[in-house]
Amino acid sequence: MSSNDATPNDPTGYAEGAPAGADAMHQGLAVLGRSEVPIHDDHVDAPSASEMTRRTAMKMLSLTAMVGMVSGCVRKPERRIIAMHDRPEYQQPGMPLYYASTWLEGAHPYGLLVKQIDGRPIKLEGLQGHPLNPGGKSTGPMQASLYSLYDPERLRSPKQGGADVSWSAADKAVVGALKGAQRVLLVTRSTLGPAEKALVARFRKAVPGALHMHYEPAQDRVRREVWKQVYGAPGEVTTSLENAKVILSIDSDFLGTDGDVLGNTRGFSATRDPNGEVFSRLYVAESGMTGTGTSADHRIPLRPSAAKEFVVGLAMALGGDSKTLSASAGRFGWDPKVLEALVKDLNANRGAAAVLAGPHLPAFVHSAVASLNATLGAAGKTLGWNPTPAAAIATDPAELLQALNAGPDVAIFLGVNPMHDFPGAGFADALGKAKFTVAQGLTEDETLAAAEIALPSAHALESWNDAAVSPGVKGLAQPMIAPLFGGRQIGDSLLAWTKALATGDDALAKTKDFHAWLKSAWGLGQTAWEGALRKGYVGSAAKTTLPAPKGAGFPEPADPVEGGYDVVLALHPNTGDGRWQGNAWLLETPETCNKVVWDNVAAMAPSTASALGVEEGDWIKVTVGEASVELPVLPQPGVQKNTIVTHVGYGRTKGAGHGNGVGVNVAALGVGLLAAKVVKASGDKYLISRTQHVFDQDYSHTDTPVKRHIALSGTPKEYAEYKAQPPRPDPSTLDPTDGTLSFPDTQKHKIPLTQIDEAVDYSKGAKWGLAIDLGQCTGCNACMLACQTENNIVIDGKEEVAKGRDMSWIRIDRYEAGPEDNPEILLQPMLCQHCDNAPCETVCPVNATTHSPEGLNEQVYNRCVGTRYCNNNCPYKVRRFNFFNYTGKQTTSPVQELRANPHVTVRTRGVMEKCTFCIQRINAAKFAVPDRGERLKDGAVTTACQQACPADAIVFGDANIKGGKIDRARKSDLAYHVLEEINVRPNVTYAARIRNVHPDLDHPVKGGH
Amino acid sequence: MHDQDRKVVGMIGLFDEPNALIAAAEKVRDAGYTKWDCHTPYPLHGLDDAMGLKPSPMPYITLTAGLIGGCLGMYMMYWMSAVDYPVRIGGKPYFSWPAFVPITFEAFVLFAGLATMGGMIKLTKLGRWASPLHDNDVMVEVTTTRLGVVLEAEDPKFTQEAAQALLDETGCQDIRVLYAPEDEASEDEASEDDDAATEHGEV
Amino acid sequence: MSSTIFTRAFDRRVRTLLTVLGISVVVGGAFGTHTLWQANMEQGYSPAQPLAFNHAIMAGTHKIECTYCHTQALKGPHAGIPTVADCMKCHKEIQTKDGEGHLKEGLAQLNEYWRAKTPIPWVKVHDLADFVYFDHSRHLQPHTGLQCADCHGDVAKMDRVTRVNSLKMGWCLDCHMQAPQKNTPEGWTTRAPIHCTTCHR
Amino acid sequence: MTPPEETEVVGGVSGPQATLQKIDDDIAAPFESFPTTRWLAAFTVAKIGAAIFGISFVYTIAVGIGSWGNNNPVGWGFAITNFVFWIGIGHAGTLISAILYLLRQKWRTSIARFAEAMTIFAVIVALQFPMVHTGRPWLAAYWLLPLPNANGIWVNFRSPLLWDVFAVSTYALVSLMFWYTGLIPDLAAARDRATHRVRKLVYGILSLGWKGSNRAWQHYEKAYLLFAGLSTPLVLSVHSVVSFDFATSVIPGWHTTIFPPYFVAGAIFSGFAMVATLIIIMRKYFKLQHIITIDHLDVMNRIVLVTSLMVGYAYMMELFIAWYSGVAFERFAFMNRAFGSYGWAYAIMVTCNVILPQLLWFKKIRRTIKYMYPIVIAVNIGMWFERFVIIMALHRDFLPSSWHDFTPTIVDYGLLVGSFGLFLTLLLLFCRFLPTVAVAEAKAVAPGAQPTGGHHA
Repeated sequence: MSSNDATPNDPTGYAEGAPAGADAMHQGLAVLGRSEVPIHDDHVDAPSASEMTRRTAMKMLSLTAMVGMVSGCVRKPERRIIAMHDRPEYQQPGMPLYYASTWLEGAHPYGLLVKQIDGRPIKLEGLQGHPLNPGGKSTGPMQASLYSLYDPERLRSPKQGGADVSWSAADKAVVGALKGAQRVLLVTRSTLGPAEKALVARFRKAVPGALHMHYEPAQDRVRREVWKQVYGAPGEVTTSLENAKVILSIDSDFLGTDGDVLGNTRGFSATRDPNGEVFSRLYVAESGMTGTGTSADHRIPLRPSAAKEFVVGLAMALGGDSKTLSASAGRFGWDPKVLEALVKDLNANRGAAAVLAGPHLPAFVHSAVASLNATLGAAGKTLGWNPTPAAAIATDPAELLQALNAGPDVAIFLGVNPMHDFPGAGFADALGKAKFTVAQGLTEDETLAAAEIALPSAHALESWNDAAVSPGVKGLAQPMIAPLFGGRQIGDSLLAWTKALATGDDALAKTKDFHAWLKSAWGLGQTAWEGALRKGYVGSAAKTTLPAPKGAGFPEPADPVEGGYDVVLALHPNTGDGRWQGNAWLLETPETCNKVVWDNVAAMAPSTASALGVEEGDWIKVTVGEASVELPVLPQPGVQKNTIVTHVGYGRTKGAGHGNGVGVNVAALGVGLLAAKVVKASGDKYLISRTQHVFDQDYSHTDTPVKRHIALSGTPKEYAEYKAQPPRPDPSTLDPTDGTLSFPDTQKHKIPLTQIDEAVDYSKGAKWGLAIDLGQCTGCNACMLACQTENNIVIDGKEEVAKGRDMSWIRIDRYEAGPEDNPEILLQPMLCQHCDNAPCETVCPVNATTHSPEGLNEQVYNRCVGTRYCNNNCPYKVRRFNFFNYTGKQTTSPVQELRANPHVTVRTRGVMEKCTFCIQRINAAKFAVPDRGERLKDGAVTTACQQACPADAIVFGDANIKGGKIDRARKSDLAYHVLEEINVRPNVTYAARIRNVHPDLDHPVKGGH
Repeated sequence: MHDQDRKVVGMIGLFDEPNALIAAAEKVRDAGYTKWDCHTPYPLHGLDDAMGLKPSPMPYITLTAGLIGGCLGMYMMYWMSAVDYPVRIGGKPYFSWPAFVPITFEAFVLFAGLATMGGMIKLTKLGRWASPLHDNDVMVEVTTTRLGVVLEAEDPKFTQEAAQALLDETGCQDIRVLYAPEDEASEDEASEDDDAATEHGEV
Repeated sequence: MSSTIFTRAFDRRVRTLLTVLGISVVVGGAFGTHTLWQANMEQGYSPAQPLAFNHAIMAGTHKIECTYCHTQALKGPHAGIPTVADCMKCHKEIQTKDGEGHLKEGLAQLNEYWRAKTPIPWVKVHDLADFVYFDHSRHLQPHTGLQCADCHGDVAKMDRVTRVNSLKMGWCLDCHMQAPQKNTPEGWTTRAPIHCTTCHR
Repeated sequence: MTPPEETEVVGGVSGPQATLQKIDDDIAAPFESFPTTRWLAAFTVAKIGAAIFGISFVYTIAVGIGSWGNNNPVGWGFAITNFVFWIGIGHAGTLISAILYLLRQKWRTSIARFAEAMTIFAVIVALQFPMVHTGRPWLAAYWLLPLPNANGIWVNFRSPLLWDVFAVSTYALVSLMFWYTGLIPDLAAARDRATHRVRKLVYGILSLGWKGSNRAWQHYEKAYLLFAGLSTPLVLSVHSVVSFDFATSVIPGWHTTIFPPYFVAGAIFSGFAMVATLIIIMRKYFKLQHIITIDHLDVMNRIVLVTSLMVGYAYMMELFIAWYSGVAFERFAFMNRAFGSYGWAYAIMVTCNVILPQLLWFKKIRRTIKYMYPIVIAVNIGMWFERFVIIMALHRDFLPSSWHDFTPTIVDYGLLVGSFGLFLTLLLLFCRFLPTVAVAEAKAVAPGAQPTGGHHA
């Protein structure tokens, strides 16, 4: 699907009819509420409200909504077809429409393609060809945005002093307070779009005393300030990692949470083919365990407060003086051989190297890294410059506190929640000093609850907006549905107030709403405007280069305290800085490295834990200055000693729905990297819910490891040796689809695999297969969330996950090997292998799981009686059983039923489910062409996981196409099947990961790692 | 009503000792009686020979039913899995006969068992409760402790005197005449539907 | 003398009872199975509709093509029910009156819906379970040789739409299990798939 | 319950007082007299157990299988453990009545009826578990049978679970017919002994009008023999089929060819232990020591010992084969069985099933109730844990990433404890209303009951 497929939204539809549209929605909800089909236990429920239409048109109510009505009939209950009163343009019942838009919930405005069926947005994808994510890739939070759109927790009406009021009354109160106010404080996120920024400027003109602050709870303010000083402008360093041969990350999770992760991942993955022209090498020096560290070829555990020593030593070593570096290495326990290799590599690859530093590191480090990059000649090659980033530099929180303490007449908080996440102490008191507070947000969060006026926001998918995508490119976001809960976007609030205050501004007074404001700000003719909507953005990326850094004096940070602890308050790979804390999908998605769900924990090295005398689930007290918090402990291999890593944003108390009361709020400690005192605290053992418990694939009860050969990896030298081996003596003994010896363990594949029956012939039609490159996977979880959205996968909560009942169809298995303080990590996305000799099928007594002629392992929910025998007999344990009526339990409001993909059956209690290779997409692709028995083209079908995967680690296609994607992947000499020897003949092929170990350090490792 | 007013349906001789019964049975058999029987509370070894009974056809019934059951079972599985709605399962052929063996066997046993039960009920003429032994209150003797030889009036050789003589000859100490039930006497004559009463061996 | 309960009359009574029981089990079982047989329960469903619409007039008398109103049948999964606006495209002009000069009942109702700007809550006659994914357009490709009436019956003769086929899976399979046959002038031979994900996902 | 003290040593059926009348009277005493307080007390306890079972069953169906401890790797937990356990218990009955009958083991007479009844009740209890373990038993009952339906879909005859359906239902039906066939003459005797009209009527109808006619005895005896002949391969097949649930899978620790004989031996082992457990109490309280003698118990203990050696051999053999196969997963599965999360269960299993029964080598222990009783109880426990240990192979199979332990919940325990309640309820009702010893058979082997060869009066 390209953006050309996107049908232009009718721009007049919602804009002109916004209130009516909203009314229609409420009527629709009323219908829906009445029509809510109860989740029967004995039936598999398809999305009951499957064909509700939401979008546009005051005349429309809904389309083919199937209303289950109780009837006394012995037959099935009578159901209704509510045809529309009038049909909107383009709309076809049950057929998807695609709209281009822009994702505005993160710091980087990625292109968005919204799939909408019968008026409901049901799936988000990356926008093909968009400058920031040209491959149409997306992040996990992007995929999960749908959850917050249909979140029943959302505030439904403006409130004044806790009581519902009308919008006009609320506006009147705000405007009344603003009139004549001397000191007004306007606090927004740092990611306002250009049109919103212009509106803020107009607001400040109308309210002379207004102060505008960009508030970010866990921002990279320090780094941005450093860049501003050394590069001379408030811009942002961008990466072009596809040009890099050597990358050094100093505590920067650039593949997970730091910066333009889609761009970083795209660039990085482009260089990770061991047989490609360039095979880059990634060095990661990091304090905690991140996806980036997992992808590293060499990983150095780094005490974050020693980053200064690391950078300074490295700079001197690049200048030829390695004494300081070796001294520091001795002092901090860095592997001198790795450092030597790093220096060699950096020296040898000037112009093709990049150094990235994490946002929480001190200013001194960032300025040192800037000069290091200059030394390495990164500018214009591996690093670029964006003078107009989407995110402004955030305001120092101290300034906000100061302004509030001064007692402003009016304080307005738009889309921020400092009551919960203000770093440090004193915010609640300071807020009390404001005479009149206004807050607008999606849900009634802590800040909204504390404000005099609380206003419901429209969701980003219900709003018009624009964004500075990259130099020369502006993105456009269009509403996909009328506001479900009568919310209003922030721009509309600002506009309403400004209009009321800016008397005498005729042009503004005539501006009907933010949509009109935006349209006039863009100044395009109708055709060009519709073209922009169709495309999602305008302009083309301008080339900008990273300026030469200017020397700037930054204070040297203090030396690490001997015996003290470093605390890193990191961004969570799923919930980020906490802005998605109300998103239960993201909360239930396991953290990349420790697989914890529904919690933030104090991750620490096992040796540190034993030094503190704590075990998993015990509590520690972390004290920074005056503030202290208590956190549950998780000993995690790979975390730097004497360092506690935890995640920000947790511990919400209000407005987060399922996220309320989840985790511990660590904002009181401050932000980023802190020096802390840590002691064991009393408290009951805390249940930490994890989706994986054993991380050693060679786990054994004795000293001899059990060699399981599940996730395979090797070094370049091993790979070369392997390639030099003579071909297998008799390849005919093996499955032809396998084709190659598996790397690097050839021993087990000497077993000839035979079968008493003649194998089923799959050569006639398509034969679907999937291939996963373990060398590419960064563990970002985008595939999991894409699958969750696409396939209506339920969440079942912390306790159920703790019992071993997580429901993901695709999971990312993580295996650790080697020393506990710095293990080697392998990630392995695991999903249904669609085995040709599927053991699950044989044992199902009722034919509920069968095989299709195209090689798919099919699961029929309505036939399943729930013996669970199939999952018992699944060697990969990828089947998921609905132990309870999870769908019913997670659906707290009928509005959530709108979210369901109508092309995938919703499962109920007692039913087994599993990955279907997105059969609905396969069928849709087939049905899109006439049935002339022709084969679908390679790439005609993309699975949800494949489409989302930012690293392109997942490939799906027809294995019968010679030279096709799957054929090529299977013929790779790195390809293997997991558990091939049990002869279930899986259709998922894995490619072993090659760790690009520096040749000086490459020695054949014994065994599979 | 006096006994002599009632219709005599047979005569029973009761024994306390198995050898005596065997001997008595042999005598009755040799005397050429056809409608007679022995009643015992438990199976008595050698009595079948003593009575001159032919071997029971039960084994043939069981075997035939079992074979039919097994064939039907296998055919059912073949038809359902390979003909009516063939579904591909686990890479196996539609007619994956090795996997069908257990159920074929079970079908054999099921049919054989049902036929054995049914055949047994038919051959032993169960499901008929009425008996002159009940009518004359001697049933309790032969189902608990004692052994009896019954000569039926239906037998062409039967006369009350001849039967008495034959039983006396066997040394029987306890000989009783079996009368038809008083209120059913007339009815019994015309009870054509109650063919069981006139059937061979039925008392 | 004897007070036995096991008389010949007792035997007859038991036997009569068993015979009656046996016959009622067989007859009752057959009747119950026939009644509760799902295909039989589905067939003949003919609910009253909120609007007195008559297919016999539209499709029968006036010979309007099915797809004239059910516009999506060739394009997508759902055949589509015409919107009120679609009806009014013709019926703004065509306001047939009966002999007494009153508007026909259905038309009066239609006008009411049009004025109220509300949709018509039709009762579903051909209702599949939610876990069945049937696609009209796929079945109406030329080579299948299928007509609307093959599944929906001769709607052109129905005053009120009645379900003439069970639409149960066994009924679907009756067609899908047929041997490949040449269906079109171009001589395509196709065989409808019978694996599960054809309809369930 | 403590084992009753053996007070009188009776030489067996050959005791001088064992006339036919005495046999009748003794066996009929429990069901002809008013229930004793002991019986009522036991019945109350059993009913409470059955109620626990009912509540747990209904709760499971109302809420879902989530109320159990099962999870994604461990799809089967207590329910299937209980199923296999009870099916195993059921095996002794058929074995005693069929195989020993064919082998002309006369001592079986005294315990056959009771063991058969136990079989039927154990199978009834066992059948509850496959029903409840789907959480939606109405579907399980309807869809698991090859019934014609409007959807045109059939069952999967390749699934061992479907083999189970056929095997267990055939077994239940054939066992029931076998048991009932054996009951017919005894019901007739009960009918004729009965004084109350209703009792007479009920026993009379159930006896199908049995008259003790030798022309009937002839076919009856043959039919009984045929039932025994059918039941013998059937009983071996049933537990083999149950073992196929595991043996035909691919899961390490399940995928084992030794399972069929191992399961059958285990079933006989546990069945005999259960028979002994119950019959020791029954003979004491119903005063049947002269009919079910210490000699009978001795023979049963010998069988327990032999089958204990068989399962012990199987335990060793599966360890050896796992090692000998050279397959890493198999080796680990068995290491994990012994030393993993459920190593304690493995230890209980080995202790109860292999080590403790070795005491039965001593004649004194075999023939003294207070010594043998704890051993047979231990075997019951051990055999439950054997099934538990086997099913727990699921908690660590191939991919370490999905390993997860199983923690039973109160509902799991409710079903386990309650199943004993249900079983005992049925058993006590049986003792109350039906002859617990095969009267006709006991009479047939009584002294002087059979003709002496060559004797002519």
